[in-house]
Amino acid sequence: MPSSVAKPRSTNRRSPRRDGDGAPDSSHGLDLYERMALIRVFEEEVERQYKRARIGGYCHLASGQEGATVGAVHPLLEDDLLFSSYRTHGLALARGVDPDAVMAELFGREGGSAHGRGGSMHLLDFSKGFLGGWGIVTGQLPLATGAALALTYRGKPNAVMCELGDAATNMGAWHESLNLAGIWDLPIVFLVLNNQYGMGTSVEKASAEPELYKRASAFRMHGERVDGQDVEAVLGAADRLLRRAREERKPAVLEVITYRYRGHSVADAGTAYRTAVEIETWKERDPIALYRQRLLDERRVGEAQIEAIDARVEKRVEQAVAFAEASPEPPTDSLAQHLHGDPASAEQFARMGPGSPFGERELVLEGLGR
Amino acid sequence: MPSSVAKPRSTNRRSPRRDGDGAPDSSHGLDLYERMALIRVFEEEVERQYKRARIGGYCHLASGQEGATVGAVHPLLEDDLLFSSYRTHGLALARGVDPDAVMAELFGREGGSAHGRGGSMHLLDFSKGFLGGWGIVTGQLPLATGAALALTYRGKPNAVMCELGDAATNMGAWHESLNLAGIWDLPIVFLVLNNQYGMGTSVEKASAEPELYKRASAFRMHGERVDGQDVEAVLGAADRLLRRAREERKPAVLEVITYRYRGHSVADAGTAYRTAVEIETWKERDPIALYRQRLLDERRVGEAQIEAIDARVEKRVEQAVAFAEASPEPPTDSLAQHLHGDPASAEQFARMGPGSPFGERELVLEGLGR
Amino acid sequence: MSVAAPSATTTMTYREAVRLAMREELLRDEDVFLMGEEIGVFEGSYKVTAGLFREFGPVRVRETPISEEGFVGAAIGAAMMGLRPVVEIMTLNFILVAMDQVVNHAAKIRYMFGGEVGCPLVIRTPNGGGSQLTAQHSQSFEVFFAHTPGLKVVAPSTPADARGLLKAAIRDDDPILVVENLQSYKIKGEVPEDPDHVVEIGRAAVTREGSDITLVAHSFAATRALRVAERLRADHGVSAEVVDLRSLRPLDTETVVRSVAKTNRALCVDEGWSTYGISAEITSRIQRACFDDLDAPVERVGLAEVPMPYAKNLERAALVNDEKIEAAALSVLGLGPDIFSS
Amino acid sequence: MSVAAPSATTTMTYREAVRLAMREELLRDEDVFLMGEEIGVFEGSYKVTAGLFREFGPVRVRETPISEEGFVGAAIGAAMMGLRPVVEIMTLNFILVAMDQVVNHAAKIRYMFGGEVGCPLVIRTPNGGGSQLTAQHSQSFEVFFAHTPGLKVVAPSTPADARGLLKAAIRDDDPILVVENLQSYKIKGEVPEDPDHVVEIGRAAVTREGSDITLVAHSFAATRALRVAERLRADHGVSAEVVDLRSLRPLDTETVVRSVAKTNRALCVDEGWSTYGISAEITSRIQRACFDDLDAPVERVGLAEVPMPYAKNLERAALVNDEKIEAAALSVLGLGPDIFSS
Ligand SMILES: Cc1ncc(C[n+]2csc(CCOP(=O)(O)OP(=O)(O)O)c2C)c(N)n1
Ligand SMILES: Cc1ncc(C[n+]2csc(CCOP(=O)(O)OP(=O)(O)O)c2C)c(N)n1
Ligand SMILES: [Mg+2]
Ligand SMILES: [Mg+2]
Repeated sequence: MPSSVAKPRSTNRRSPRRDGDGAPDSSHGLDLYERMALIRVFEEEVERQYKRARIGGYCHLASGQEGATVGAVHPLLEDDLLFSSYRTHGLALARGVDPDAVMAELFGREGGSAHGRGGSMHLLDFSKGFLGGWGIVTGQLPLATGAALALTYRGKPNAVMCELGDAATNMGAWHESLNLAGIWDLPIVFLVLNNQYGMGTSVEKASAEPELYKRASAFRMHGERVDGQDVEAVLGAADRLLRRAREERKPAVLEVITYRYRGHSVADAGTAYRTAVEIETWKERDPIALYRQRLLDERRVGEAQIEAIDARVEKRVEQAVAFAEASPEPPTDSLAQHLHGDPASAEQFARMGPGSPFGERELVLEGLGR
Repeated sequence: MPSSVAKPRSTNRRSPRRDGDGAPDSSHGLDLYERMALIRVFEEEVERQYKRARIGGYCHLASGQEGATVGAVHPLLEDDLLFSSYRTHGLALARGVDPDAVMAELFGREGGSAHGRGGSMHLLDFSKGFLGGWGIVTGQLPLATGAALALTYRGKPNAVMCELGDAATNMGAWHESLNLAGIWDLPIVFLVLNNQYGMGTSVEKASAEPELYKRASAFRMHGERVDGQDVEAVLGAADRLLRRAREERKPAVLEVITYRYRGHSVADAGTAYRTAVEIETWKERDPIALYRQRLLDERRVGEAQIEAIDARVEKRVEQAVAFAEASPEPPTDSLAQHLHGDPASAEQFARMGPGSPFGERELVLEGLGR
Repeated sequence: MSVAAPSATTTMTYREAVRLAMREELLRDEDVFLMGEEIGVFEGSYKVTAGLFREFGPVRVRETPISEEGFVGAAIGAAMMGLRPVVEIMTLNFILVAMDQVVNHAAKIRYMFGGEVGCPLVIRTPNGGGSQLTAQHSQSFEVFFAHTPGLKVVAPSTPADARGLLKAAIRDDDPILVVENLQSYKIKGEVPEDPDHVVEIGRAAVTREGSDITLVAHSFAATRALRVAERLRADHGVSAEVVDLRSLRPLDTETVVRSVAKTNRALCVDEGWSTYGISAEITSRIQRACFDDLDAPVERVGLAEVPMPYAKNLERAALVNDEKIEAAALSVLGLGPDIFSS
Repeated sequence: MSVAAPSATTTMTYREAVRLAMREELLRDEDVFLMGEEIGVFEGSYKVTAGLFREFGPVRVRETPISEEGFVGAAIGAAMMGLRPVVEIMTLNFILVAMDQVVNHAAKIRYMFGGEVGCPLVIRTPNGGGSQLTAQHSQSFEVFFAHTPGLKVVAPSTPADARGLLKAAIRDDDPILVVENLQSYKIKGEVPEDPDHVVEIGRAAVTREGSDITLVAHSFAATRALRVAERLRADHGVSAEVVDLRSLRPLDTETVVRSVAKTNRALCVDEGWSTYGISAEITSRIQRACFDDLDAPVERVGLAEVPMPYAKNLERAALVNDEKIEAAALSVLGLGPDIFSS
């Protein structure tokens, strides 16, 4: 049985490929490129697998947002924490969650990051400081705020990054979370991935202040905006705000302007509320293509290196699919497992009996180990 | 049976004592003074009656806030609407709700504004455009926003004023309501009565941006701050913002700086979290005393007129108590009355039967008129 | 309002029936307007409002940002002013962020102000499980609202009821939650053509007559119950009566009790968790009213008492299905293994 | 953890017992901290946390702004990190604005992530009516949480249980709602001195033995039930057994059933609304398990099914009281007028 309450690890090493002041060197450039490419290829595969009905439920792709995702996540230190919404594949992969575990989760397999219980929206890897994968718009903000409080409570020098969408800034939990972070001086960066739409509703239509970073001012909080198609720009801004969070215990808002090429979810064509021209225009500033060009233009890397990465990434995704396919379904009689964590739970529920024969009978009799 | 869905009246006369541009003339001065004095004396009587156990439940006094209350409410037109929190006596009286009906409500009598069902926190007089009296912090904001939407929907040229406390600005519903008001161009003024504390918590401790009016900027909304101990200053600002709301369909935040002398409710001494000196300092700027002095200093009125008002107000409050005392308790067998309004409700519930003998039996058999 | 079933009908899906009800009421009463996320240009997350934005425009079909607490509350405020907002909550799950507005405001307004103001509000939203939507997106906790005095809660299972009850709800002067169901949207059925046909709130329907056992259900479970009743007949010669509750508050205890008094056995089925769920109340009322009539305890079938898991096999194991209902019915009848005693 | 009742006890109020539990756990475990509105300088709206801020300071006793959704969620997030927050919600009524965090987050976290992370959170809050607090401030809808898999819900009625169950909840690795009661705070009783004495979650207590009828109750209704049992003995020679549920989820069906199997009659009492309430579930389980034992239907007494009115006489008429319970018990026993059949 896993320990019932996971504890964050205590080491606090910087990730090896970062230099002192956040400016990426050339191997760093390849790393950024590789991460973006991996996410893109991975998600394209996810869509294929979804269409083959090996992945189900709600499934939200983020193709086009890789610059924002990778740039923002990269400067996180090992013991920093990352929370995200339901559009989470890219963030999980950028954070270093094993692609095998992500794909297996999408397949609903025991080898998945949530052992097949969570699916696309609920990825989590505590060991990597990746704390989900949440389905209720802004539900993750109070949680992330509490995680930042826990870091402070325990005297850790780390910070939390909490991703949300543009439309999420219209929810009350946004306001309450930022206010708490403000009055409690919490080390947290609220990362607003502004992809222009919440489902089919544009930012202008939904937000009385459409320059979302300015909303930080309601909390005397620093807010800034950065171009999400430029991965290094995002990285620089995120790094700066994370350092500030860690060192000065100051929360901030980082708004990243980006775009999702696909619909809101795989079920949405994404064309009812925006024009083909708009989508094409954004594709011209594709973050991966732009960065590849830049690495080549600045001669930081050669074509061959890029091609090697592209090949590696394809392979990696194939391997993830193979892993997921091979991973078993969760045992059906484990239905009630993981409902409660306290070791006394089975004994606590022992006298309850089933409400219905297919109700907590499994829970009481099997799930809790009797 | 009252019509099941109340409709706002369609007339839209300005209140008679207002001149064209909001600057009060001398009879107007007396009127403002009288309203403030009435509220003060009324609430002092409420406290006495509470101690005699003729008033019960939660009871929140606002002595010290009369300048803010009267100044903000006075410029409302007859068909404008006012919503308030649970600290509502002053706002109801300022809006012209009958003191008899208010006192009777506090006594829990059938002659009360809510026929004894609501008590101190839930005053309402639809005919005066006073729409409650609400107990959940910020619960009234979405409602007021919806009322403003209804005005717009019906093409009415009126506005809504929605009072809330300083601490209420930390709730999510504040954020959602202001955002909706912003994107929908609703004619509504959010009136923040900043009395320095939410229960025992100071604004500085609770709000990451303690200059609360600045929070309007998160919605590209106009916000301003005014001295609540100066009734005419409040009136001027409120009048301006209400006109703007009516004419330009622009929402706004008006923060009024004021103070409550008494505790949060009659159960709170109000001394654990603030000093006697602080309270005394504020009393030196008592809005009623200041205004009386100003009216006299500026020779807008004479001592005798003031004294006449003081006497009239005392009488009015005595009369309200007499009315409340004489008003009968609601009939005990009316317990289930007013639960539903649709005329078909009795028939709809006819086949339900009681869940428990003291449960909806009354409801079905008596309350709905069988 | 005509309540007798008129003769002329059209075949349509549940989804189309809900849409038709809204369209008819929008045409009938200017005070009726729709509100919700993505109900306009996007045509509704489940396409229930398709076409209405084009027909009625942005004032009558008001798109909202994601802020359920704000816009549900705004609908309540507008209803206090006499308008008749029909709010779509994308799925029942999201109503939790607006819970305070529904339970502490809408439900209480008329009573708390002594009848001085009303709240003719409709909230419509689908519940239900299936399709691997997982823990935060597959719930059926309509019992929360059925428990709350001041609210009315209806949960139609057929296209005709979906239209008729929604229309009744829109015309009703009280706040009403209309629980639709993701699995029901594609069900086809006959719907009366009379635009004034409504289905009375507070009346259960005996959707199948029988003599051996009563299956009590609502929403998609009522559809399943009919299917299971057929199977019981075909495979076991059992004559099952089906009572579709249609309305959860008010609850038509009389119709349920009349049926159980005849069949002497009852099984309550719903898609939610049984413990402290809808079926607990139904059971309580049956055991009281039919104390001398019952040949066996009243039993229940519900969702496994866990958050909805993602993996297909686990989800299948968690959900109510026809097989589980059938096994439970046979057990109540003493015709199959006793699956209830622990 | 010792669970057998130790011998040395001290007399204290329920309020003091809750406070003592928090103090002891704050001393015992550095990961435990308190959060809530006005729990510091103000000492708690109902003075439950009095003295703790002075003793433990602002980090262990964290005062929050009014923003229940935010700070309940923050407590959940902190709990995911292994801390053990104990959140005070001023009264149960205010939890509605945080409903999504409790039902859609706290309850689901461990399961939804396949056991990879836990949520050892305690929320404590008083429910109950009386004192003219009116519609938005006098509710007992703990059934919402008892219905939700993933949560545990306890509701002590005595000072010893208040301390013992809160301590058990704080030490438990799962999210738990501890329902206190405004009327119970002043109740005095004996509390074990052993700082490691806890009361096991999931065990009902037979607080009075009897042979003629079982009164099943929790929270302040369990206190009333004991009083009524005495009256029944004194005035009617009736021997009533009282089962104090103490825990609503898990529910100790066994203890309830054992009692009813002996007395053959049961009355469920709680301060909430009966319809779809706690007593519906208790009734359902009794009628199943005691089908052959019951001499009369299981009956219920609850709050009148209206929002709480303000006027004293109306509030009195709405609330559960000793007289109503007694009349209901006599009716179940066939010793008084039949007040149940409509
Ligand atoms: C409270 C709540 N309401 C509605 C939804 C349905 N929903 C899921 S995602 C979404 C749009 C969110 O848009 P945004 O925040 O911009 O993030 P994006 O999808 O663009 O990444 C909506 C309405 C939800 N999950 N939660
Ligand atoms: C959601 C909610 N949480 C807590 C409370 C309890 N409560 C009532 S008033 C109040 C303080 C509000 O302060 P503020 O908004 O400044 O208004 P004031 O009382 O100063 O007028 C609190 C915490 C409540 N009524 N509603
Ligand atoms: Mg977006
Ligand atoms: Mg205040």
